[in-house]
Amino acid sequence: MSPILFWIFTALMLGFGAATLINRNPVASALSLVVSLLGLSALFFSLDAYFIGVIQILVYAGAVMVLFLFIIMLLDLKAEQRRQLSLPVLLGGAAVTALFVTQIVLVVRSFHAGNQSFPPLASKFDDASNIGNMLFSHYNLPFQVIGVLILVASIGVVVLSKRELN
Amino acid sequence: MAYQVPRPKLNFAEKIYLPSVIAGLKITLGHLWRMLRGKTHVCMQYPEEKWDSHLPPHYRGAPTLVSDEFGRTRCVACQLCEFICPPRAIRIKPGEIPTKDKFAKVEKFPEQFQIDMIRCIYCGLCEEVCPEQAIFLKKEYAITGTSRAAMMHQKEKLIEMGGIQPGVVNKWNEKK
Amino acid sequence: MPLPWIILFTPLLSAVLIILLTQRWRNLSALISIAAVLVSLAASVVLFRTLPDSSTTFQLPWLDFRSLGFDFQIPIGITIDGLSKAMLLVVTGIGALIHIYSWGYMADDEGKSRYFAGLSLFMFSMLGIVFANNFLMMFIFWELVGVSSYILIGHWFHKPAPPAAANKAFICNRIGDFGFMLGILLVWTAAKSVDFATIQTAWPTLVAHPAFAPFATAAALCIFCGTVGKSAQFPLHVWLPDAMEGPTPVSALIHAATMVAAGVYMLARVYFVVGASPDALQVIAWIGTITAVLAALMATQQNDIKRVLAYSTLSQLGYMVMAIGVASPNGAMFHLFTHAFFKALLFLGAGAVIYACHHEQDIWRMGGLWKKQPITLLTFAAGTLALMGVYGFSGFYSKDSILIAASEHHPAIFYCGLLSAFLTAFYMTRLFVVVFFGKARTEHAAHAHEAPAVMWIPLVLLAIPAVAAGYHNVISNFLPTPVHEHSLVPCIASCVGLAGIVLGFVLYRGREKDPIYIPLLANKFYFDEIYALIVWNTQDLLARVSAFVDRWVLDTALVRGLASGTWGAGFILRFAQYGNLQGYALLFGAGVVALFYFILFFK
Amino acid sequence: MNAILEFLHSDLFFMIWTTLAKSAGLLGVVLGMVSYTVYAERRVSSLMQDRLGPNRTGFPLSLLGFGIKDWSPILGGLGQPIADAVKLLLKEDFTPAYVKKFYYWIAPALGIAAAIISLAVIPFGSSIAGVPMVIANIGIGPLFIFAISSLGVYGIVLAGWSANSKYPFLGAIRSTSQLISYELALGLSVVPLFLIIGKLNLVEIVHYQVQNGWMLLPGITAGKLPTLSQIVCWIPILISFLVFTIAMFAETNRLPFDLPEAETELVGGYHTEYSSMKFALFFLGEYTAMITGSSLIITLFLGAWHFPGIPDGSMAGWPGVLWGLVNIGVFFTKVFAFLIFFIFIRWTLPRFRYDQLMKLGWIWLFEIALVNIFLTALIVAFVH
Amino acid sequence: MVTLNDYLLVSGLLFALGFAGVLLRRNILIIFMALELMLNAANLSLVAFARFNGTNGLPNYNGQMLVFFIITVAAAEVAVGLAIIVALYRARQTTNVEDLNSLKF
Repeated sequence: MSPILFWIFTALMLGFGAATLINRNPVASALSLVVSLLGLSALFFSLDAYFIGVIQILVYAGAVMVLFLFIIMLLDLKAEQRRQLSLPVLLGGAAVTALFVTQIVLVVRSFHAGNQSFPPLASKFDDASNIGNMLFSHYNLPFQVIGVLILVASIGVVVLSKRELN
Repeated sequence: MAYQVPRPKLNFAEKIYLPSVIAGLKITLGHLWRMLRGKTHVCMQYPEEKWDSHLPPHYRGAPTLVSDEFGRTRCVACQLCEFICPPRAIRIKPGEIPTKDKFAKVEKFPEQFQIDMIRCIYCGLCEEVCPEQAIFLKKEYAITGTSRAAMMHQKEKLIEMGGIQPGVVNKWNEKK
Repeated sequence: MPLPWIILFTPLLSAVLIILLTQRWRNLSALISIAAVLVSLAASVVLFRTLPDSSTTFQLPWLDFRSLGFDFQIPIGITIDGLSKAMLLVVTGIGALIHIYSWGYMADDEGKSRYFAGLSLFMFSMLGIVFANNFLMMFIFWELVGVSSYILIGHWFHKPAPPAAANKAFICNRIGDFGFMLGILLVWTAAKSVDFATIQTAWPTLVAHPAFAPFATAAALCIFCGTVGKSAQFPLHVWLPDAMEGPTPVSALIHAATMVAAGVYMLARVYFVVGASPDALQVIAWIGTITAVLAALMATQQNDIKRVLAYSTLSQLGYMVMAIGVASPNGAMFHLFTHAFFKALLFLGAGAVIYACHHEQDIWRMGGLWKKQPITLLTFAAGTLALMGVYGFSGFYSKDSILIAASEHHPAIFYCGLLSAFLTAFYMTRLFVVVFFGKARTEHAAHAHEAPAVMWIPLVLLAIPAVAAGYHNVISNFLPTPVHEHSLVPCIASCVGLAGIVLGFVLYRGREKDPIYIPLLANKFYFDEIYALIVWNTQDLLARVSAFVDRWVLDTALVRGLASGTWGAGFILRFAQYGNLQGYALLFGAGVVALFYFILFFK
Repeated sequence: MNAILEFLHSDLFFMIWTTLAKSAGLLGVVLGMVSYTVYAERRVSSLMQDRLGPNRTGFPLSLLGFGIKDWSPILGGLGQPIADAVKLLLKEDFTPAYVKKFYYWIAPALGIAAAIISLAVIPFGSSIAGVPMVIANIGIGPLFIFAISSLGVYGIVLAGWSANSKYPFLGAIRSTSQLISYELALGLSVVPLFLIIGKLNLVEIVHYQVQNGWMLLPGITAGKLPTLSQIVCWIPILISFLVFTIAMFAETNRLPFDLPEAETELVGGYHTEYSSMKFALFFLGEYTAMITGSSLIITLFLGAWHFPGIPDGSMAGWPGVLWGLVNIGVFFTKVFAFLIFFIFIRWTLPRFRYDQLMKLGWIWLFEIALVNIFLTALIVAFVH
Repeated sequence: MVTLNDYLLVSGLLFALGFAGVLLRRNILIIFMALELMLNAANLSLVAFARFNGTNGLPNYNGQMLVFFIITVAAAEVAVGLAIIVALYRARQTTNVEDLNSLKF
């Protein structure tokens, strides 16, 4: 993928990621997050991870964020009032984040192996069937554990969202 | 007390819905097929075919003002119709007849007579109430216009639509 | 599908069918069960006729530990040899008759389906023991027999006594089974296998080593523990009489052909282990002898018809164990074989009597039944004579073969055997005279009538082998019994038996109540009371100790100490919990960043 | 200058302009098809109900010099879609005062965008002059379509929520839960197909069908009888087809499942507060989704552009181009036939109750699809 | 040319964004979204590494499998988390974390 597209999608992702945090209206935040995630999945496509990219859209954009929207609408959250941020929290948060960013930049700059270009790929390979083979052979146990996890989660959700907990 | 609606117990064929889907399709496609073969009696194609000759005698079309055989309006501007009209569609501005006039006995005539056909509900109360039998609901049904003004039937239009209704009328009866 | 699998799994199939599907149709359940056991019987007969006498084994792979790195595997296997074939016929044959008899006896029972499911399960378990070709499989079916006997004895669970009896039976069995399990583990440790054939070849070489002898004795005795529990030998014999609380056909099944016989069968099956240790044999012989004599003594003072028979079973089992102990497993199996028939006959006959007297079991409330129940009388008489060991009846031959073996082994054992034979004749005469002769002592007895055909036909069918099973040309088809050209022992035994019969007649003819009363015997040597006392005291002591430990060690030191320690620590630490989520997140994040810095730049 | 010329001759430029041309062509065809589907719907429904339907707004042939009045029954009404479009465009675009404006404006666009984007991976023809007739030939076509169509929910949710009115909101909630529920059945029902074919690429699925007969009609191949395994596989495919079709009806909010609109209960569902072109966008979106769904069904089950006896467009020269065009024609004919089927169903069946809808989705279709997967897995393992 | 380091940097920035969101926002729903951002940042670097460590013309699918599992677990996590938030909202009528401070001494 050309660098132009990469930077476009990166900008999209980071920009809307920031918008998620800046917007005071929760619905706007959620929608920004959707766009940010779409940008992320475009980056996945750029890394030839088509299956993961599509799953990302399907699960995150198609299901998870709809759930978020639903909850926001269900709770009828209004835009937050502009609040006075307490100074220590603001300073502390900003400082820790800044430290973290500098750290990331430093680490990445010192990682020289990562400056090579990506290895070439075969012209044609079947992403989905490779992942499927892997999933049902080598990762079979985690896969089934995940299945149980989802079952437990769905039961948990039903129990939690009952009005009266006896 | 909540009333529990008894739900019929469905058997398997009814539960999977498909047989009823097919049965329904059979009906609708049957209609379609008959229609395509021209076997169905289709409703009247309005602008080309009209129903005028079959209109029943009691058909209530647009209200009009009738004239006698000498071209005189019967209305005496008594404003009963204006009073009775449910949607207040009728506006009458009565005018005095000069005393030396031949018909001075009647005293008034409609200087302005206007029916708002956007409001009119074709109830026929005006016809019912008119003491002079001046308003009749004729069989006109295609009342159209391109502006609001065109839908305000003025006196002239009403008289023109009313046409001639022969017969002795109270108003001209010398003996009364 | 090979025949043995059909024999083994048909009863299981029937049990499963009844439990899962036909619980609501009681007669259908009974029919399924009866059909299953008849199929098993037919297959057994075919098997008996067709398969060669030599030992044949079918195997299915089952537990395989080789994938886990152990050179060890346990197949599910089937042994077919003379021993198992004979046992097979006994189990399925008597089982079939008891099934049919149950059809009549349990006709009006509410839990008929449950009962027949239990019977089928019991048949399955017992057949499994018969077929087992390794210790593990035998142990599993051994436990299954315990479970199914628990179900059957406690069949009338709404009454107070049967569940208690079932519990008692089960617990006593557990004690024996624990020893059995230890024995299996010991054998396994030594022979590195649980397979009978493998052990059989390995054991002699092992025993040849002198240092191994104590170990072999220990293994043999532990395995014998299983027999003590299951076949109700001397210290653990208390469950068997109580187990009479179950339905009478169940008693017949347990006593005659299946459960108690399992212990003896097991000893005969693993005789290569048991017989390899003379010390162990000695212990076994004496345990058997003590059981035989004690039980016979107890039987003389019982008034319940089924209990008399139960103690006589105990006594006969003592005989069989004694036979094993005097190194005559074939004699034991011979007696097991004949005993199975006449004891089943006696129990079913007793059942017919009880049924006729409206579930009255006290012999002193019966009497004069010989006119009312001629068929029962005749068949019962056949069984009684066989049990006494009267010449010409099957018991004579089998008992004599044991006594001959005992006389060759140890005179004391032989005399005890004679004593018990005398007592047997005495108490059976007492029973027979009191029940069938004299005047009717109650209304029920006076209006008794013959049992229905479904009940008396099995009696007649059983009476035939009860008489004939001992003849040499009959039994040699089934078991390799030695022909004893010995005339002295049978003569003595017959005389002793005759003495018992005469004494019984003299004492009990025409009596309205028991002329002798020996409290020690009537109360079964106070075994139950002694056990209760022991258990009581031990329990009391344990309870005191554990109460002390609980109060001072657990409660005070551990629980309260920990609690107050935790509380104190929590009191100090809770000042760190100031309730602001983001504050926590901030600290957490700062910590992570600091950690990264430390790892990346200072290390 | 040279660089530009070189670029103009490069493969990249070729790819770009062919893709653009294909997109434009497909979009034109599909949007035209949408408007005429609306017309067909009105005509067919009226024919089924013993009416005539719109037969007036014809092409003004008399202006072109044709004075033949007798053509009006044939061409009459064919101008109706144009008239509708003009009407919708010219109507007053009314925005109620209490709506949340931004979301109110963006919702219709989201609604139609999802439907149109999914068209990108559908192979609507074989190839013309070596250019494959699919806009984006990616390896996971069906997944892509499911992913994108799951984004269509946003349009509905936002429309319902931003309208700030109870009926649209109820409609949106119903619609969303319906879409999410039936997406499961939709996705699961086609898994058997992929198990049998072993590919997720739509183009390869079509090629498989060209060689082995259509999935639903394995007998249709050039001179080949269906093999035993094909016949055995046909059972799960039939189940798959039924479940997929039903779920597709629900996904496109078509009539046995048009709970979100449910005029008698919810006025107009999530687009109650919309008018003019914004309403038209929802309308277009719905019909585009229908076309996408039908195309997917045609592609997966009914052989896409293949028809026995018609060669594909791979041969050189003008016959190739011609056959390529014919293939495209076959594809759209099939799609149109399926759309007509959609219409038949819509005007035949009454609406489900909401609990029935949910029950059908979760208890029947979902389970049937799951069981069908296991069945197919067994068949594939033992027969195929 | 886009290199692995570019992806890593972008992933780190996205993570930092999510991190800042968790630290600075007051609405628990937004904090939850910020958590999702952080998860996705991790996904991005995983996929980038999977592509970078590819062999034989194929990406290294182990990394992609991990992403697959992360997405699945995240979906379950979101469902449970949102249910908890709804329960919380019912009990306290607020989604502001500063008002949810009853769990303290």
